Amino acid sequence: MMRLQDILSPFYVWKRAFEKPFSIAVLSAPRPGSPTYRGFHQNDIDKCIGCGTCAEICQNVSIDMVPVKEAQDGDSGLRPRIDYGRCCWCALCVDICPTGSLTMSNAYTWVEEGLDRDVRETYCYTPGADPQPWDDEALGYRKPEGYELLHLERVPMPHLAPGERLNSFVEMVKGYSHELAVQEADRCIQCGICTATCPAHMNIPAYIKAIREDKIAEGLKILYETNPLPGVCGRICTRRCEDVCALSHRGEAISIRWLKRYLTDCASAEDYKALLESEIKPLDRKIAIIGAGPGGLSAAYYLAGMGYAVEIFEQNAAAGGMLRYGIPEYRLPYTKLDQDVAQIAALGVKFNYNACIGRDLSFDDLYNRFDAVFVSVGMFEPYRIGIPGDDNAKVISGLQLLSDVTNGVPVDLGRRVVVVGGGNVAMDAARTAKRLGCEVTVLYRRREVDMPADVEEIEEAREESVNFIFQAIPLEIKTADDGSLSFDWGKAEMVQQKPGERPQPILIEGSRENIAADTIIAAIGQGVNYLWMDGEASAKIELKKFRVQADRWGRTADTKIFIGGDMFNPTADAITAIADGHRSARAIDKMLNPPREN
Amino acid sequence: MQELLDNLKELYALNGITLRNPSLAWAEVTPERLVGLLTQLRDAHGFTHLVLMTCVDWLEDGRFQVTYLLHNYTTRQDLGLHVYVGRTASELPSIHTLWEQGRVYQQELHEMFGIYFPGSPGLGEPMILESWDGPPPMRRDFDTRVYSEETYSHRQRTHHEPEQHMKDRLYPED
Amino acid sequence: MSIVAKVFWAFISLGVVTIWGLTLNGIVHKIFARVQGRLGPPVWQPFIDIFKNNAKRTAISHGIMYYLGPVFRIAGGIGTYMFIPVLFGSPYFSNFSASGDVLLVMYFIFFGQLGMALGAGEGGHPYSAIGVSRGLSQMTAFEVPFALSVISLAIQYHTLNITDIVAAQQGSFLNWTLFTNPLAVIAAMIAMLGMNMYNPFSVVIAPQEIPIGPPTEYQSAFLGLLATNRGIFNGAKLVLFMNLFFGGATNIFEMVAKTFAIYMFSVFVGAAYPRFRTEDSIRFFLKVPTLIGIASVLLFSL
Amino acid sequence: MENLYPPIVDGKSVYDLDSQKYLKMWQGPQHPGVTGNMSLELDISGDQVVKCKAHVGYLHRGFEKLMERRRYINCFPIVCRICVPEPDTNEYLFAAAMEDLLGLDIPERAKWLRTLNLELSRLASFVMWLGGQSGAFGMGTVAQWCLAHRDYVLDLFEEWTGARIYHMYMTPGGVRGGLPEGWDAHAEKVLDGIYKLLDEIRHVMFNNAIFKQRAKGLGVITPDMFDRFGIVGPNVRGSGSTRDIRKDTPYLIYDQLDFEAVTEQGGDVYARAKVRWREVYQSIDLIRQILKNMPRKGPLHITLPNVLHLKVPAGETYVRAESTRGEYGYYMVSDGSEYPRKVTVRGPSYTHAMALLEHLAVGVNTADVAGLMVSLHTYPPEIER
Amino acid sequence: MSDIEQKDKPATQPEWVKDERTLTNSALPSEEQDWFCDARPRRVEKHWQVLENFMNWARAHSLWILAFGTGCGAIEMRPLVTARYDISRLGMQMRPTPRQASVFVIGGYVSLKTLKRIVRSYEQMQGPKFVVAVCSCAINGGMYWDSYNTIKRIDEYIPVDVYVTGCMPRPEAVLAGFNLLKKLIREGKAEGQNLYADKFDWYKANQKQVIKDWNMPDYNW
Repeated sequence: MMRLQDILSPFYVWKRAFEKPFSIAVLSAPRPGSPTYRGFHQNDIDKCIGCGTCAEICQNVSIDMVPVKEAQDGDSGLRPRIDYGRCCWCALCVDICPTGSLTMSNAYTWVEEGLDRDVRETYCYTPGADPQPWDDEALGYRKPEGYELLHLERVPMPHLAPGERLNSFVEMVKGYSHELAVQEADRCIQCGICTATCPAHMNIPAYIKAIREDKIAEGLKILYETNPLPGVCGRICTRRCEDVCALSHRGEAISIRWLKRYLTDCASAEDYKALLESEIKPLDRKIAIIGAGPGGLSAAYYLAGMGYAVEIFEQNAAAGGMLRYGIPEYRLPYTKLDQDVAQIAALGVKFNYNACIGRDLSFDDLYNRFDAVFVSVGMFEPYRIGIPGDDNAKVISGLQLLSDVTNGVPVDLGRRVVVVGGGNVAMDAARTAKRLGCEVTVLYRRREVDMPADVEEIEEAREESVNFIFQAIPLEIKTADDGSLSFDWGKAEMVQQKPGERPQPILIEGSRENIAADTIIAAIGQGVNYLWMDGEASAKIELKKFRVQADRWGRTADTKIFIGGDMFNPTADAITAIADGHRSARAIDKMLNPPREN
Repeated sequence: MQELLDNLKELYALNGITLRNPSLAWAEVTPERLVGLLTQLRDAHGFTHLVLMTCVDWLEDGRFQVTYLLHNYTTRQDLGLHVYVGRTASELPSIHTLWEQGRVYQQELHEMFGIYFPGSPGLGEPMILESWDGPPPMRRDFDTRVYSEETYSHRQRTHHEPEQHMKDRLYPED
Repeated sequence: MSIVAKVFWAFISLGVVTIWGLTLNGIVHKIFARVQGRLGPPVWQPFIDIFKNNAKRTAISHGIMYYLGPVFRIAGGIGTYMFIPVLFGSPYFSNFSASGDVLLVMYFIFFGQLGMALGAGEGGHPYSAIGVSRGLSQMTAFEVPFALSVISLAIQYHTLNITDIVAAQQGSFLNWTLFTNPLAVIAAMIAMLGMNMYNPFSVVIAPQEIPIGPPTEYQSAFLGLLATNRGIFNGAKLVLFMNLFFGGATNIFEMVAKTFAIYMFSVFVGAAYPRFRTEDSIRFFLKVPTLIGIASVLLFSL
Repeated sequence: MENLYPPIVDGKSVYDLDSQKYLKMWQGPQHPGVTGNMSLELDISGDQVVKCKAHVGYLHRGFEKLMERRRYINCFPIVCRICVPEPDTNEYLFAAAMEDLLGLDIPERAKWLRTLNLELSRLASFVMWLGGQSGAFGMGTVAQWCLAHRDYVLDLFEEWTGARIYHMYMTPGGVRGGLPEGWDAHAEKVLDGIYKLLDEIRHVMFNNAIFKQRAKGLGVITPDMFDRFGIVGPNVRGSGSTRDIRKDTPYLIYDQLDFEAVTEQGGDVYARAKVRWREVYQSIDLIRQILKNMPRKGPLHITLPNVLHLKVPAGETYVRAESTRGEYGYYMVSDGSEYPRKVTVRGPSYTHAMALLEHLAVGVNTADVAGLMVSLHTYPPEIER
Repeated sequence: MSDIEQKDKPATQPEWVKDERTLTNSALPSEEQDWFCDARPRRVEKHWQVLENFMNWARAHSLWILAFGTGCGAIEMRPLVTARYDISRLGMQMRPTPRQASVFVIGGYVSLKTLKRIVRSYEQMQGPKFVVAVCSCAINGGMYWDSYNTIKRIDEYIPVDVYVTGCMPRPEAVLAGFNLLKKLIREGKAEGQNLYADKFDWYKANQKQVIKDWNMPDYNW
């Protein structure tokens, strides 16, 4: 049975004794982990924004977000602290990190003595903030090239073709379809960094979630909690939320504005009606609101929702303020604005149109008749260019043009139009002029990057073949022989005057160029009209540098008078005005503190 | 596969036949006809291999779905049989006589879901769990996280949600 | 030499052989390690282990017999050694060798194991019990060829005195039993494989089956004692084999070299083979080496 | 011999432990002879096992429960923990089941890399098993060699995936990265080493008289037991069957590779060892084929919908793959939510270590139980999960 | 006030404590209570310092590891004790019986069923005995933090000398843990055995809290 070969063959093992052993020669010096080893975490805390996505994806709940820095816009100040009593080194946190700040080193050795130490606190550290030996380790796991858990590119928004747009004032952005909206909403990681940046602190993650889950009515309700003009904001919001979106660090931000727009667009009349169904207990208090712009409308909505009797006094023939008279229809169709206004009116808000305080009515009268007055008259007084010849009749303001178009007043701009300014009003004016068939050139004092207008607006204006001249300082407007205007401007250079400040445009000595125009549109900003401050009641209000002084709740020196909107806040955009209105509404409620049941 | 199921459909009152792909199908059978069907499938149709036996708890519907997955080595096809049984006093016929490992599966299902298989050897003995006094743990109404947090001590967390934290820090009054 | 001096030198030689035995263990571990492709523990590791085991703070006893088990074992080891002359011709290293000491030595080899078996049995662990039964049956089996080969030697040299047997092998290496009675040597060497409990006869302490056999319950100083005995007993066995079959040693270096070489035989086999089952090993011992032993006995008695 | 066994009543052997004829002996959980943390309750008579009962549950973590309350992406890191020595099969099957329910097809290159990963881990697992089998019969030398060589394979894994044991490489939707520079050469070196090792094992283990004596005729699996006990993998291939899922129902790119199912006659421990030993050769060959034919460029991963709130369409599926122990399968039920309704893991050890081992161990010498158990190649963590 | 300190002083005398030196073994059937030792673990005082230093040196250089793979961490013990890392160079080896082992390596998560065996094995080990808890699961539950069947923190059940984090910790990391343990032993700081004796009631209360069917002696000699 036993073959001799089988007996002798095992002695083959002895061959091994004369070969090199398998053992690692030196035990005291451990081998470094491989270059892509998943070891202990590293975090670039300056790059990290504390969005908490790592904590969200960690299935072990091993990541806690702890405060390390001061919170600021786009940075929660929190940083991940990792509990190595939980971590399983799966590196999903590294893979999903939206900023790419979280990585892993190839260090793997961490031993602790356990007897005389409470283990509760060991094996917990905040990478980047608590120094560790492997902080500067260059090797270790990084998210591999071409492997991505997040969708960094946004779903493109369908637009009208530039050629098509120029023919009419039809809204140029088509809006997301259901599929596209869900796809875009799916990109959201629900970190909520944006909420703090939004002036109205809208609950952005929540309504994006509602879109993803196709719960339109619920989403609409979330919108109305903080913003009574969602249809408007879904179109023209300056969307500072998107600037701080966690995804914008390595890719493109979520199209929060378009998603909001999708939500209001596809909400049915029933959904809107459903919002009104909650019962409002009327209160015996009356509030007057001056100006039916976003600030006034917002305050009216929330005050009416609390049960106050609200009356709005508006100098124009329709509500909306700057939304209606300062924004062309191709960006914000009036029907949409009307819908939002109608929703507010449905709460029982009374609108008094063509009622200009200081002209048609006196402020004292309002002050005495109402329990509180909320003033948000906006900024409707355009600034002049301030150069010789700017009083020419063919030099009009951008606002003038836009409100004329809104009101259906026929305008004749001629063939060549020069727009001065780089803000959104300038862009709107330029593109409106373009739609009226003009050749448009925009002059701006600084560089393109300094333009306050939205990047998209500038790009779209370009698509619509608006010409741009940058670093151009207006010098003089002259009337040419043929009745057209001759506009002199000089080239500027950007000079850094003080370190840390943005560079100022300084005219290059002797530079003078000329451009011919039929109409010059000045769109270099607006100021507040103080017509309403006529009577005795407003005497208590303090003015400083032509601005009404109030605290962040809009409370002026007179306890009954509240202000908000463009005339008050420095950013002067719709969403801030809405936020002001909401805040002031709560402040008014707190001030009046009416008796409520239960 | 479809053909086979069509043939058996009448005899065993099969329901909910779904063909996931040409070699994998699911069908529903009543507990009474289960053993007969399994025997026929094993002996006459070549489904000789019991791949697994498991249970899905449909808490919302108030019933367990016990899945018997069979494999045919000649045609390389899988046939999964679903048997629905109520969540209380659940009882199913034992198949330990057909496949030896059926006993182990049944023992596990009994322990993890509380399904009773009359006649299956060793059913009452603890198999995986020892000194377990809670409900059968794989039932969906048993919350393992709550149990774990109540029973064992964990390190305290100090987590801040970014959104809430930013609210507290940046605009607490709003 | 006075009896006091004899005792004194016996203990000196006991110390020497203990140290050598333990060192040999260390060396063997090292060699095994090399075969296995590793570097292995330091040569002095067996000493540290003994220190460590004696440094244990707690030790539990399962009863008197349990307590006596290691004592019997080490008594067996020392007893074995005490009757073997270590160096031929040296007055200091001849221990208490007397006529008929081969039988005494064989008895002591058995005695230690038996005592151990009793002690381990009281440990109460089933592995101990199984280990004991395996150990005893295997021992009985390997005693047969070993006894046969000793009988063969007794016939060959007409003596049962180890010193005489060694003396008979002096002169030339060709006088060694290895060359004069190779069959008996083969039988005895195979029996030694069983005695040393290396593969393939390691079923007694087989860690994969009955970890680790009889000493399962032994710990602390008990284990230290057993480990010490392993040094003494190894030394004793090797010296015995050296004396019986390889011409003995006239100086300490020769002793070291020869015992090492003898030990290497079982290491050589042990590294290469898996282990026998108990009945296989019994069957093996009762077949091959026993037949060889019988052959050698027959050869010399005829 | 006949009356050695206690009488069987109702499928159970009935005997009296107090009769002094039998001894109860536990192997495990703290025992070097059982594969992992499980235990065998042996009733022995003399040296003969009359009854064996496998006790499991020492490693039970409730994976199926845990997965019910984890999002799909969060199941991905935990599934590999189900089987420690060969985690990649779990990773692959979980990803495959998910991709099947989602109706996704992964990039070609990812398929090749997954296959490479699976084969490499089969290789590591088999090499370790060879060590275990020799060790169970007391041949520590071979065990040491094998574990060292397995460690070289782990080095390859570490270089490639960033971890030694739990690679977490096959994410749902593809794989996590390509092969690093110079990996092929390193792999070739390791494969050469294992090739040499296999030859040494042939000399030392398969041509070893005592190994033959002990392994031959031990734990015979006959073809009629295959389906009765649900035996799969090398355990049936050791009994003359050619069942191999890689060949029968090819997944990934196994249909593009050139190999035959390894089969041996005999059905005993020796035949099974031989099958696994030959499968190591096969694995080496397959890895070389993959490295030769693999596309080196191309996408590795398709980006899934946002994994933080990925919903899988309602449905149920079963996917299987050939692990070192045989058929490994994942049964996944989705109710259309973000969490799997149920994921059942069908590990081959389940039937091998419980029903089959309890059957085969009866009548075996106590000394051979460890060898028998190892030869069935069971890993307890996948039994109780 | 951490809950450890609160738990240090149980409000009422636990039923397994008879008096200062003895235990009741009340969980056992009455006829079996006599079969087992009823002594409590006692604190063992150190020897004369020079001798103790030598002993500690010997203990540190002859660490025998209990071959009990309690969880997945066991898989990295194999390379460690075999040819590749070969810690036998440091005088370590695996011992298959707790009686002879001095180091208990808790390899990862501990299920309830295993915890019972761990307690039993640990108590059977002869002092001084050391525990190395490997893997994150032993520190704070690891990835099984919400599992109903695994304990989260092993230091509540037996005293732990050294922790090694990782999942898996590489053999080198485990080795670093052993080196730290050796250092602690040589400094005389690894007094887990005495800690267990001192806080026996606390440990036992924790053990009994999760091991519902306590059917073994209260202290397994």
